[in-house]
Amino acid sequence: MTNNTDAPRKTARSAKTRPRTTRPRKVEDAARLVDIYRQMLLIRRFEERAARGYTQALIGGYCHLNLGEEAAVVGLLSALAPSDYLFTNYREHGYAITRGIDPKYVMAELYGRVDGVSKGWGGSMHMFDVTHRLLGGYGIVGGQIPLATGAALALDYRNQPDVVMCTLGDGTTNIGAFHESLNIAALWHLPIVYVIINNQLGMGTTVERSSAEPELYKRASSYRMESERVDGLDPLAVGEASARAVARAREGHPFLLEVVSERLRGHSVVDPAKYRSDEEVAQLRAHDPVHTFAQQLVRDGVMSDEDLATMDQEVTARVDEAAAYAEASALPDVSTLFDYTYATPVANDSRRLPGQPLFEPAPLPVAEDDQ
Amino acid sequence: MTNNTDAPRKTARSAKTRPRTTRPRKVEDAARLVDIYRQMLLIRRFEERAARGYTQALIGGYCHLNLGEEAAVVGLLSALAPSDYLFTNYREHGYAITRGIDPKYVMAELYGRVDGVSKGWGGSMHMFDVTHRLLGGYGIVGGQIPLATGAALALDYRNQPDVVMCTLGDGTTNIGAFHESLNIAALWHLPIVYVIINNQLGMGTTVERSSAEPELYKRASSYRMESERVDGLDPLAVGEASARAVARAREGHPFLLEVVSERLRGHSVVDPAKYRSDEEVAQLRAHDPVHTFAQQLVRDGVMSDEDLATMDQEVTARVDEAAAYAEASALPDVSTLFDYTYATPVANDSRRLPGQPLFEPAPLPVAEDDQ
Amino acid sequence: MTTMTYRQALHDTLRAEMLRDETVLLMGEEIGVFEGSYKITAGLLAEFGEKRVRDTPIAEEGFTGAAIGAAMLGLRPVVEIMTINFSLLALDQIVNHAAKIYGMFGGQATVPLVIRTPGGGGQQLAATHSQNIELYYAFVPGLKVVAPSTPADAKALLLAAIRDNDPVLFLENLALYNTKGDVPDDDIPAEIGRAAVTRPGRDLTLIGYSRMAHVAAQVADQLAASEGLDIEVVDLRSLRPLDRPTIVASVRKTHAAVVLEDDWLTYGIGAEVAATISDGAFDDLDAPVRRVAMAEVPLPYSKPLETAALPSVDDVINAVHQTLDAVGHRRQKVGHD
Amino acid sequence: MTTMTYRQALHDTLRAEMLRDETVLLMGEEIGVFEGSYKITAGLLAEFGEKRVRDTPIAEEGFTGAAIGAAMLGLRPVVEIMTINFSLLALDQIVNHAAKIYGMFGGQATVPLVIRTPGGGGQQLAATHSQNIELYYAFVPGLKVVAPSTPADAKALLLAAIRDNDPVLFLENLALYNTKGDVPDDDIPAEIGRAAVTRPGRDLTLIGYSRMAHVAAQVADQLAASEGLDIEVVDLRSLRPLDRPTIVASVRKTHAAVVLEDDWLTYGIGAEVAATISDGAFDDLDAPVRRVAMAEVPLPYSKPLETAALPSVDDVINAVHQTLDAVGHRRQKVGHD
Ligand SMILES: Cc1ncc(C[n+]2csc(CCOP(=O)(O)OP(=O)(O)O)c2C)c(N)n1
Ligand SMILES: Cc1ncc(C[n+]2csc(CCOP(=O)(O)OP(=O)(O)O)c2C)c(N)n1
Ligand SMILES: [Mg+2]
Ligand SMILES: [Mg+2]
Repeated sequence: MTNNTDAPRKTARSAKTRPRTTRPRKVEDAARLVDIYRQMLLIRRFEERAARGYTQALIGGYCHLNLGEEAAVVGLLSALAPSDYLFTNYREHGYAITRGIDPKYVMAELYGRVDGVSKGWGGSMHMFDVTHRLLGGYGIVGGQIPLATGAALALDYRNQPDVVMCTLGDGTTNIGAFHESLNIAALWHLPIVYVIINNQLGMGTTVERSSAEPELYKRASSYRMESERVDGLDPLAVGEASARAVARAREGHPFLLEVVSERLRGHSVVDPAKYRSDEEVAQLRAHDPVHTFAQQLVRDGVMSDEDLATMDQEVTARVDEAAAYAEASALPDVSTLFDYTYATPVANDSRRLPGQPLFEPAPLPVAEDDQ
Repeated sequence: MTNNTDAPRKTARSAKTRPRTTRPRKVEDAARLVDIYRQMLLIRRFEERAARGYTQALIGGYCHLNLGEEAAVVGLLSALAPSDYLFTNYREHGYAITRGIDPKYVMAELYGRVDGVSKGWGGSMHMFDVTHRLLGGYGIVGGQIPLATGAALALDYRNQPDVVMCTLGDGTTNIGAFHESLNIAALWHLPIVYVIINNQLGMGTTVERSSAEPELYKRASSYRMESERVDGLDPLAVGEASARAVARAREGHPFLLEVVSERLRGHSVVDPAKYRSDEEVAQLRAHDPVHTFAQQLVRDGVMSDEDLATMDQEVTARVDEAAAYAEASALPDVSTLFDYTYATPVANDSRRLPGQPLFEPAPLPVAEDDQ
Repeated sequence: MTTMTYRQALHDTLRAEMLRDETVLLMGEEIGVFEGSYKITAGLLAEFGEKRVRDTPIAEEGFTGAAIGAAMLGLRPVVEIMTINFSLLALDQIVNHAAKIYGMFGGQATVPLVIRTPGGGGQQLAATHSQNIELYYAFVPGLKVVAPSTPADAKALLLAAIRDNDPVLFLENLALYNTKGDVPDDDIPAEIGRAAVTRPGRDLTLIGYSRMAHVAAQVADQLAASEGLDIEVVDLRSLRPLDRPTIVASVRKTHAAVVLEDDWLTYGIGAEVAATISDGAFDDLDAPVRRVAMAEVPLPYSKPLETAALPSVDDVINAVHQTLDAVGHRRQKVGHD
Repeated sequence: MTTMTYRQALHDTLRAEMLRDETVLLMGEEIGVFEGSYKITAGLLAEFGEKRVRDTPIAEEGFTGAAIGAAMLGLRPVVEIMTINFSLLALDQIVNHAAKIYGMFGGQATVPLVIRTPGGGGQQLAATHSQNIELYYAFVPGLKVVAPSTPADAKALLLAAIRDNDPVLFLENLALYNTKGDVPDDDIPAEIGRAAVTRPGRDLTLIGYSRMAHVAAQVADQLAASEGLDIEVVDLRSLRPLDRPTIVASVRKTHAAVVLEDDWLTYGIGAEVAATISDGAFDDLDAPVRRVAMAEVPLPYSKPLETAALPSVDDVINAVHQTLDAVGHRRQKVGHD
């Protein structure tokens, strides 16, 4: 009855314990590999462009990028059917475009334009597209987890065959909503895959300094939930793990998947990440999932250096187009400010701008000497 | 890297899996055994008296009893030094008196009198006594857990040798604060023992219907925390487990101890517990920890039936005395209503009763015809 | 028309809506096997089964958030939070999520959710279990907040809340559950955002909601009988939106107002009501708007202290008298009226 | 006297208090290695070490509650909650625990805790990251709430908050961090519960706090220069307790008031201020109290919408003009003044 854990308190940095995919892989369809690479590269170039847009003050607010997480994003979403649902957090441009939303609408959202996926109301942290079943984009750490759990409940309630995928960061596993939600999902056998994108940092806080059990997938055992950890720099490994998890969820077994990944830059575009050593940064560069995968494709003869360059041009052009589209899109009109407070119109709703009085000035009392 | 849990979803009722203490026990000092019994009996009679006081409308609000948890309470507290700290929840009369607070002050609190441990401000759910280092008594499920964790932080900060014990219910393990706090305690190596009093029910909801991992001590593994489960009907077993846990905590290893217990009556005194079958109730009676321990003492020749009866008279007299004291104690004076809003007096603090105006009526304007 | 308790009206309406619309489901702690802490959901688990009457773990944030997510996919969950005090644990999900989802995503998803929860002091539940914090919801654009004071309104507003496509905080009150009244047998929802003049009068306006609308009606009756006073009573019914026109129209007529509330005075719901009157009826008001509210302390357990801290009928009568005195003196002076 | 930013004043005061009293410790997300989301705590981890500058997991409820517990044992934790929006997650610990512990246990334990947190919109952070919900704290007896608008007050109020034996919510503002001002070199705490008349005047009272006290001062200067108006400015500084006497005394003198706030109008902080004035200065007020506040919507990300929703200097100037117009007409009529 004793559950003794005399493990050394300071565990190795999880980066070092990233599971390596060494098992032999069956020959992959070249076209699929090329497509995976294209998706990864699109995220890469899109995010670089977003960073530039931010510097140019075309994008405001907070802006968190998926740089370093391209393999994770592409691998994860490869296992979802179009009818499945995705909930994610504020670091989600890559998810939006990989889910199939045209990058121009995602960029337009960043620019705060009416053609943005969320009509300019959400910005970088709040991408939403009901047709692509991307249900946000949430800025409150952990806020998406109960929502996603409830979406899975609705699917189960209606006997729909779809599943929900809900991504979250490593730091997010320490918040109450994570615990409450996973317990509910496991109790009620909901069709949901929770995915921890373990990029090994909150903002500047490492997993080891924030999670007492830094092997995060193990936390599933508190809910008798199945779980797995996978190398997030390998899109194929992630894709396979994601497929396994999604299959279990579709059978009514919620799943916790940990994807060990990297964050190539600061927490958001304005963070210089001074808390990282030069050595660490060099290592990150060496692991860059986009470069690694490109090299692999060249080595395996799937793409030539020239192919890579051509694709880069195409992808870059697509991103440039997206930026041009965004810039040409209109800013929302102030008259629309009160359009989305309530879905069901209601009596006495306030539609006052800050300068407007609460009551139209009563007809001023007639001055006495006028009488 | 896979953590497959294909355990059957419906586990046996944890009551049935209560760990039985079968290991041979060294001969115990008879006086100690008698004392343990006396403490258990005091809780029993006190709680019965409290239930009566409630029916007589001498006690108000919610009133939750420790009936069925006497062995757990006495066993747990036997391992604490007087200088250690205890945080608990709304079901805490037994903890207060076992911690050494005179029952008359506890009863006076129930009666809402000035001599109550919390001067009548707290009532049944909010017993507090700084000299006995009982730091509440909290009515919000899980609310005590972060507080207790912080108390342990203060002890660690000051290098004090004391530990904190924090009790909570089985249902309480599903709330976010549990997760957040245990993680923090484990990360920071705080001197704290979290104790789950698993009486197998929230209000009417069983552990299996509320916790996806119903073996609650296992949840410690999410934090690499040590943990153990013990039979909560056996005060000696609880005492030993508690001592082990406290010793670990004193060395800076937080501990999660699950005490599998019973709740003999409804959730609170007003709950008739209709959701329990007759069979279940009969079983509960058969396991009654006070009766069981008494029988054991008689069987082992430590006490005779006569001794038991004498002790019962003494204890009952003590409880009657407590009730008499409580009834004789004064009700707080309305003039003290504003005494405890702030510890540091502050300008412009409101000390207005509901009937008082915000501004003393301005000297009324002199009527015109008076001019 | 049937006479029934506020509790019964809630129960029957929940049941009727579940029969009418199978996307309506109930979620909350102890609402099934235990039949609800205040027995509003008694019998519904037996009738509708575990799929539609869900006992949740003690995890206010988790299950409220799950209800929001389910609502985003088109279900109509009715959540019970055992008392409004515990809703603080779900506040992030309600304020940062339920209230924001429609706007933040440009109108792409709705959250047709009802959160039922009782407030109320006076039961000796002490500081953490006796609060009236409807303000936390009434303050938030994107939420709607209703607070029925009668069984009839309990029914009509619950119908409205369930059928509305926005998140609605439905405020009940421990002290009202056993009160009785006539309830129409029809199926007509109330209009959210509308107050009601529940008693017309000319001498002064008493304004309240939930339990204090009840108290207002009581005081008006009593003062009519004992002193022949003709007091108008406004029951706010909807805290968000707040029906300013009805409030102001009443005070423009009566020239005086007393606002009743069970929450703390400073920054309480009554502050907005008083500010609204002072603005909208500025030239018609003959005395300061008086507020009768809870004393600003963590509510003690002990009965005499608790009683002293909560607004009573006598407090209200006093405030009415003092306000009418002030009106009289000012009218004399400026020759108003 | 040294000129410095609001940020610097906060930083230096935290540092000085840590040097002075070793029971003072800092807790919060990313305050150490990352040096704080807004860099208030830059350098303090290096200087004081991990024991006194604690990076916490992302667990607002857990670490805020832990700080409360540590305070109960006599430490003086200063918690940083990254923005006030995230404080909703800790609200149960703050409202149901920190604010209640002293009273609920009959005065046996104190909670000498400071929670520092910035509010503020206008940074395109969208609906969930741009709220001003200080109301949630200002409403609660047992808490104290201060809201400095200048570097000098940031220092003096932070000194007061840290040395106070009650839980203090210390409201900062994203838009103020880079503002500059003179800061006394002394070590004298401000008095909590006191507003300040930061500019005397006779024509009208402008009342604000935090960023809007700043805007009020700006408008007063501008209108003095452009139109020769003599506007009095009241900076509330303390939201709980609210300094009613100072507010009312000012309006009794000026006979007119405009209240500025960055939160939503209905039920916002300004509602209490307006209600207070309308009551306490009833016979002296020559026009309705005007409130300038945020539009009641979930704040959109897109710049033009965000700008339209937030109160601007022009909005304030407009409100001042309209109020003075109303005053003029009423004075003509009733011959007041
Ligand atoms: C409740 C809450 N607390 C704090 C923040 C501020 N914050 C935004 S992102 C972040 C770090 C999250 O780290 P992680 O979960 O690892 O995700 P990552 O950013 O690395 O993808 C923090 C603390 C927030 N948005 N919400
Ligand atoms: C946050 C919160 N939610 C709900 C409640 C109502 N409530 C009081 S006790 C209780 C059941 C707790 O069960 P458990 O943790 O097993 O403790 P036990 O009462 O069995 O000792 C509930 C739901 C509360 N007090 N606080
Ligand atoms: Mg991370
Ligand atoms: Mg229990």
